[in-house]
Amino acid sequence: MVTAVQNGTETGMRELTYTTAAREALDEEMERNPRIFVVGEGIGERGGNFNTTLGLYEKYGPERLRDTPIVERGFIGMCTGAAMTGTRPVVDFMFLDFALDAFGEMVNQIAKIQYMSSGRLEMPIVLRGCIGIGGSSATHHSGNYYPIFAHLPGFRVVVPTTPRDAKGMLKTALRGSDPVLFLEHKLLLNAKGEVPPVEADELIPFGTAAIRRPGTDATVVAIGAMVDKSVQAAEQLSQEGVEIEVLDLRSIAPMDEETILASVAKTGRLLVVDEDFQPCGMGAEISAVVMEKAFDELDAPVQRLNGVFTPVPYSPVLENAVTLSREQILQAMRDLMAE
Amino acid sequence: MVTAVQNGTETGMRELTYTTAAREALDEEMERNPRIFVVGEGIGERGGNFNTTLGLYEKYGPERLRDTPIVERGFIGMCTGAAMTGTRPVVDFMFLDFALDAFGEMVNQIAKIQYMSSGRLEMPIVLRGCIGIGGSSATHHSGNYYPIFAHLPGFRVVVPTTPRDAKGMLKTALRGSDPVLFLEHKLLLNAKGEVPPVEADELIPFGTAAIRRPGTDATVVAIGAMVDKSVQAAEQLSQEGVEIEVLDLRSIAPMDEETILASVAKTGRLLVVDEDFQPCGMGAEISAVVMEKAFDELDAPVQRLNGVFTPVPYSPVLENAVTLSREQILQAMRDLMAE
Amino acid sequence: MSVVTGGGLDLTTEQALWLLREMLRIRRVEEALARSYAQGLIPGACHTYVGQEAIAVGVCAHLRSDDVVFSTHRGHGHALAKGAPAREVMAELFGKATGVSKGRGGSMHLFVPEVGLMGTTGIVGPNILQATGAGYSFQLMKTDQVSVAFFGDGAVNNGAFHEGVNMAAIWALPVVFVCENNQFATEVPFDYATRNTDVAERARAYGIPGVTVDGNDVLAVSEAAQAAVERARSGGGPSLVEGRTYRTRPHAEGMRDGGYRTVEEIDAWKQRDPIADLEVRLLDRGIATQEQIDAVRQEIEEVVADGLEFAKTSPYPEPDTAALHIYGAS
Amino acid sequence: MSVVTGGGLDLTTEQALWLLREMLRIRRVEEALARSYAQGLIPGACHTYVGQEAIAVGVCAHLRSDDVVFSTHRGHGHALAKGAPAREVMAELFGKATGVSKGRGGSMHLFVPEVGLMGTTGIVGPNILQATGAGYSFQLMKTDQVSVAFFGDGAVNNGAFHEGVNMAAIWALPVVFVCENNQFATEVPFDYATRNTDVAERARAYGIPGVTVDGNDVLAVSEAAQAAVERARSGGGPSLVEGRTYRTRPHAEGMRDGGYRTVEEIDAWKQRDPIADLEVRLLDRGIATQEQIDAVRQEIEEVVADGLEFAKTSPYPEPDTAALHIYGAS
Ligand SMILES: Cc1ncc(C[n+]2csc(CCOP(=O)(O)OP(=O)(O)O)c2C)c(N)n1
Ligand SMILES: Cc1ncc(C[n+]2csc(CCOP(=O)(O)OP(=O)(O)O)c2C)c(N)n1
Ligand SMILES: [Mg+2]
Ligand SMILES: [Mg+2]
Repeated sequence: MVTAVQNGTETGMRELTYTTAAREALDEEMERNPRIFVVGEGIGERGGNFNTTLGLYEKYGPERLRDTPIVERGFIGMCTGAAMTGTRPVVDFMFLDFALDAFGEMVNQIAKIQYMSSGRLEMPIVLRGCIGIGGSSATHHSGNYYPIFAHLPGFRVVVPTTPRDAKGMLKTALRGSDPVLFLEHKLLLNAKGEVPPVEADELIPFGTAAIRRPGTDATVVAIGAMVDKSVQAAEQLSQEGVEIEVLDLRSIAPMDEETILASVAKTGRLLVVDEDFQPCGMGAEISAVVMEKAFDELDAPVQRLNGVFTPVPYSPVLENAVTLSREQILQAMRDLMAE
Repeated sequence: MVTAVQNGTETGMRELTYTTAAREALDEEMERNPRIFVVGEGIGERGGNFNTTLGLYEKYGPERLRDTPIVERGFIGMCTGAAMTGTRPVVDFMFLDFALDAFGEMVNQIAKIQYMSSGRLEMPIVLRGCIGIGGSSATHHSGNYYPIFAHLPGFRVVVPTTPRDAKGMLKTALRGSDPVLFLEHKLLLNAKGEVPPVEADELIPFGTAAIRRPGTDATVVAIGAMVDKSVQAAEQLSQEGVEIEVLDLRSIAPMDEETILASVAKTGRLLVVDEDFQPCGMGAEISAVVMEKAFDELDAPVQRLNGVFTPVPYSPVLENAVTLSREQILQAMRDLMAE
Repeated sequence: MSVVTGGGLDLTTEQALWLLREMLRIRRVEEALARSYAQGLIPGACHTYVGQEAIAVGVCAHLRSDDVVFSTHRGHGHALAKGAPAREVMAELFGKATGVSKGRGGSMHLFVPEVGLMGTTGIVGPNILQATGAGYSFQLMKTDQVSVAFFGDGAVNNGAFHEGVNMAAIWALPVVFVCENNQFATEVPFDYATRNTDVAERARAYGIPGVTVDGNDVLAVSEAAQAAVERARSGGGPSLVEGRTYRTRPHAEGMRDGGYRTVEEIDAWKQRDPIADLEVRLLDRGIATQEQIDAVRQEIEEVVADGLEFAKTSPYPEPDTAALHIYGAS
Repeated sequence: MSVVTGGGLDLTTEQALWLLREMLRIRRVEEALARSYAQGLIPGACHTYVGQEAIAVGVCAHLRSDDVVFSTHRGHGHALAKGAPAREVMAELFGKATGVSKGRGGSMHLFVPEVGLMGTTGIVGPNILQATGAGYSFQLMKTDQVSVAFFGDGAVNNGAFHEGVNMAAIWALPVVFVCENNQFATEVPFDYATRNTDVAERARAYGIPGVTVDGNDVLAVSEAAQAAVERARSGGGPSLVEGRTYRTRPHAEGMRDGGYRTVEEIDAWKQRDPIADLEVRLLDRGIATQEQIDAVRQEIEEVVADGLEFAKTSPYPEPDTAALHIYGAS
């Protein structure tokens, strides 16, 4: 399994925002494949609530950039049928919270149709949109929910954290035949980063974690908006002579056990940092896998650091109180080292 | 935390089926509280697809036993509003697979309204129905899904396995103010067992696991239809001098960490047996909790035994292949002892 | 095969016998399945289509093999009318490797994409949305294929109907929505589940054409379907066709059939048998002879006997195939 | 307060001034919130009700405090008209502990069950179902309370509308469904999202009464609402009231308002201001004097000034309260 090395020495790199990079991926793939179309509320002329489709309507027209009524179940079910009949829908659902109204379609249909048809039908559908806590979005616009989809067979689930990954993973999603949840943390949308030139046509495979910071003393697996905070905390700890290896999980399903286990074999200590809820979450799965496959390598029990187990409140003071700060991550790293 | 002792020496015990016991609970509580009503398809005159309401329509009439159109989202959302305004709905959804169409209502509304209203509104709603693999029910009638609800704040989730628990836990559900998922494994519906007399008015609290078989050499936490199979496997192993303690998790959320940890402290070994999928499932959560809180007590890594990670097929041969047999559980127990 | 009925008058013999053959094929397969269920040969649910044959057949008469159908829990009839081999449908219910879904699906999960049967479903509703999506594909790809959703009266109250029909309407998708109004959803009467039992009239709410036909008259169904399919194929957008019908067997095999409806009512509907009705009319009008009809009957007996034998003797799937094809190849 | 309008003619002065006061209260609160948003004092979303005041006020005029309202993302107006204190609504948007939801909710999650405001929602649709459920409670408990759902044109295409209205219809629940047809869902025009923009006509599909009114005429709204509320209260079942209106501010504060509609269109609707319109009519008909109107205006200025001060100076919630009340006491 290959973990992408992003050493910045590559040529032709451009600095793009996360959203721009993802939109470039969509544009390139739409140009390449006339069967790709996008549905969602305001993704036509308006260019998407998060500018996910800005400029594409002018280029590809209303059939391929299809504004919808407010019918999340409807358009996701609709796209299921489209995917079964030779086209490749991209559902731009704005917030994953809204798409929960289509959960039955996702779980009973999208995830099962390749299986039920014994592989005679494909399900190349991309479900994309925002997750995450931030900006006082409150409880109907802040959900994460990815472990739910990791729990169920049939989905590919990714949470890219860099512009480069956003582009490369969206391109991968748009070439595969499986349903993909492509989840964009709202606090990362405007983050900037280097993206290879268009000619590179880079596809970043699913099932690979990325090493964001090498280290030898402990491993941190972080997800989404927690990756940068964890890297920052690790840098700080580095000044004290402790070198933490930070992995960006980025592919939730399939999960890159190999890279995690290799890192734990090296460090003997593991902390999973996830803004999402703890019970039956990604940290639980990673902890259980390490328990099963690397018990003897552990110098200390695997620890989990999660957002508070509560619906997400609105007031900045409260919102802050339920998410994870760099300081909390740092403290958890120290605690792990002290074990 | 009390784990129910069911030693069979109590007086006035009656042998009832699981469904009859649960129906008795519903009947008693409906008699006690005129604000309880039931909705679902065919739960009126017909008495429910699984006889959950047999005879109650005659007793309580159509307003309290309300047949519905096929609108799972609709009636679950409807009952949300009812629960907010002073009544106590029981949603009899037949198969949990169907209720996924109401996932948005459950997650965004039911689970959050007590919180969002700062406790000024209550959400006393019981969502009940079948889960589980069996009888060639195929992929739209065999789902388990409980870890999904355990992952999210706001729900109480129970999977009773005995008639006594079915009755006692349904009564608890019908007296609390929280939303409860009351999940009945289809293979247990006709199971018989001792149930205390009506006068006992027994309420079985949530958050307690039950020790189904005491033991000293290893702990097995089992869920739903796996409990009996695990007890059987443990009995068999007992003939070889190995004494396995079998816990029936029964309360998925809240989960009885205390009883699990106490058992692991005693045995040093743990296996979680769950028909449901492995990733981010109950076994993952239990494994992670034991990792965090009892790492030093472990003589071997915690193991998970789950159903195969696939949509559930129809043909008995295939259905068998994806569920867990007594033999597989026995083998997993042996493997655990051999670690 | 395309049947031009024009009130059922200018039907060719070949076309007429196709309608008869298909209805008989469904009827006899269902009867054989019902017997097999009673004998314990079918391990899971079995919802038969007996009594409703005219709808699947009348509609599918106008579909090409590259047109697509999205069906329900009561889908054997749609599968057969769309061209699924009887033996493979039967083998599927027996849970055999030779079944249309290789034994993975059973009664409620029939997949024969090769003939445009894109699936039946154990959940009420989704197929309406999926049919709409197939229409979207055809519009985007600029083919002249048509997509059909069959669904019961019970699905009409569901949000999937509302959302699906509306989308098809606003985008003028090539979809035909066929409601099989058999007046009950399991045991719940349609006139309990809605205050407006006129399904075709719902079309108004979405600004599309709607029509009600006698769902036990295959020629009437065929005529309405022809108009709707042609409209869809020629870019005229979706329509809603309601067939009023009745299932004369219980909701599913093994279920009781009392309480919610009377024996008299069932008997009255059995008198309106769409197959017998067609035979009489073909003979009356001289479109077919008794010999031709008998030959069809004989042919179907053989098909069903063969199918039953095939279902019984086919092997079960290999257990180690149970988790294949969850993800695609790429 | 119950207003009997009878075409707006037999309105008492007191009733008339209530309508005016409530509309003005909403307008001025919204304007203050919009300014506060621009000043960065409101951390999250803010959807104002400016231009649509006549609907909330015309409907709530007929509701008792034990009647209940289930509202949307655009819910400030409903909350205020139902009796929520302006200062607490404003404090909520400021994220303060003194807000109606103690700062947990913000614009889209206002809860004031004490006055029957059972919540606003960030998700389009659920409130329609919940209002139906409140109606179910009232029917079961045999009270004469009434439940109201307010929702936009955008919600009409959603399955929640279809399923909720149908349930209320078949069980004759005491519910009033009020559609605020402001012709856009965010930037998507209603006539793009459906081929039948006549919302009231949808009532036919469910067998209940439906009526369209000028949503910028508070007296017209009030008259229609009165009939619907009385029908519900007296056991006559649900109705659907459609108010045709327009929001004259952007979908949410901070959003651009161009592209999907013209400045001319917005200006034309601003001319049809429901507040100015009522004032003129009250003066014309001699129901209120300029002094009385001025007094109301003055009163509202004070309410809003007080509210703003309250919102600004109130404390933030304590961080350690962030996870309270997830589960109930019992
Ligand atoms: C979402 C969902 N809810 C409930 C069921 C259970 N169920 C299976 S068939 C059926 C009745 C369907 O009635 P109708 O749509 O009229 O079809 P019919 O059986 O009459 O052909 C019900 C309620 C289901 N399969 N899916
Ligand atoms: C289920 C869901 N989908 C999408 C959204 C995003 N959204 C918020 S308001 C809105 C438009 C609502 O339009 P309408 O119902 O007409 O109300 P209006 O804003 O015009 O008052 C949309 C699409 C949402 N909140 N919920
Ligand atoms: Mg029916
Ligand atoms: Mg609107």
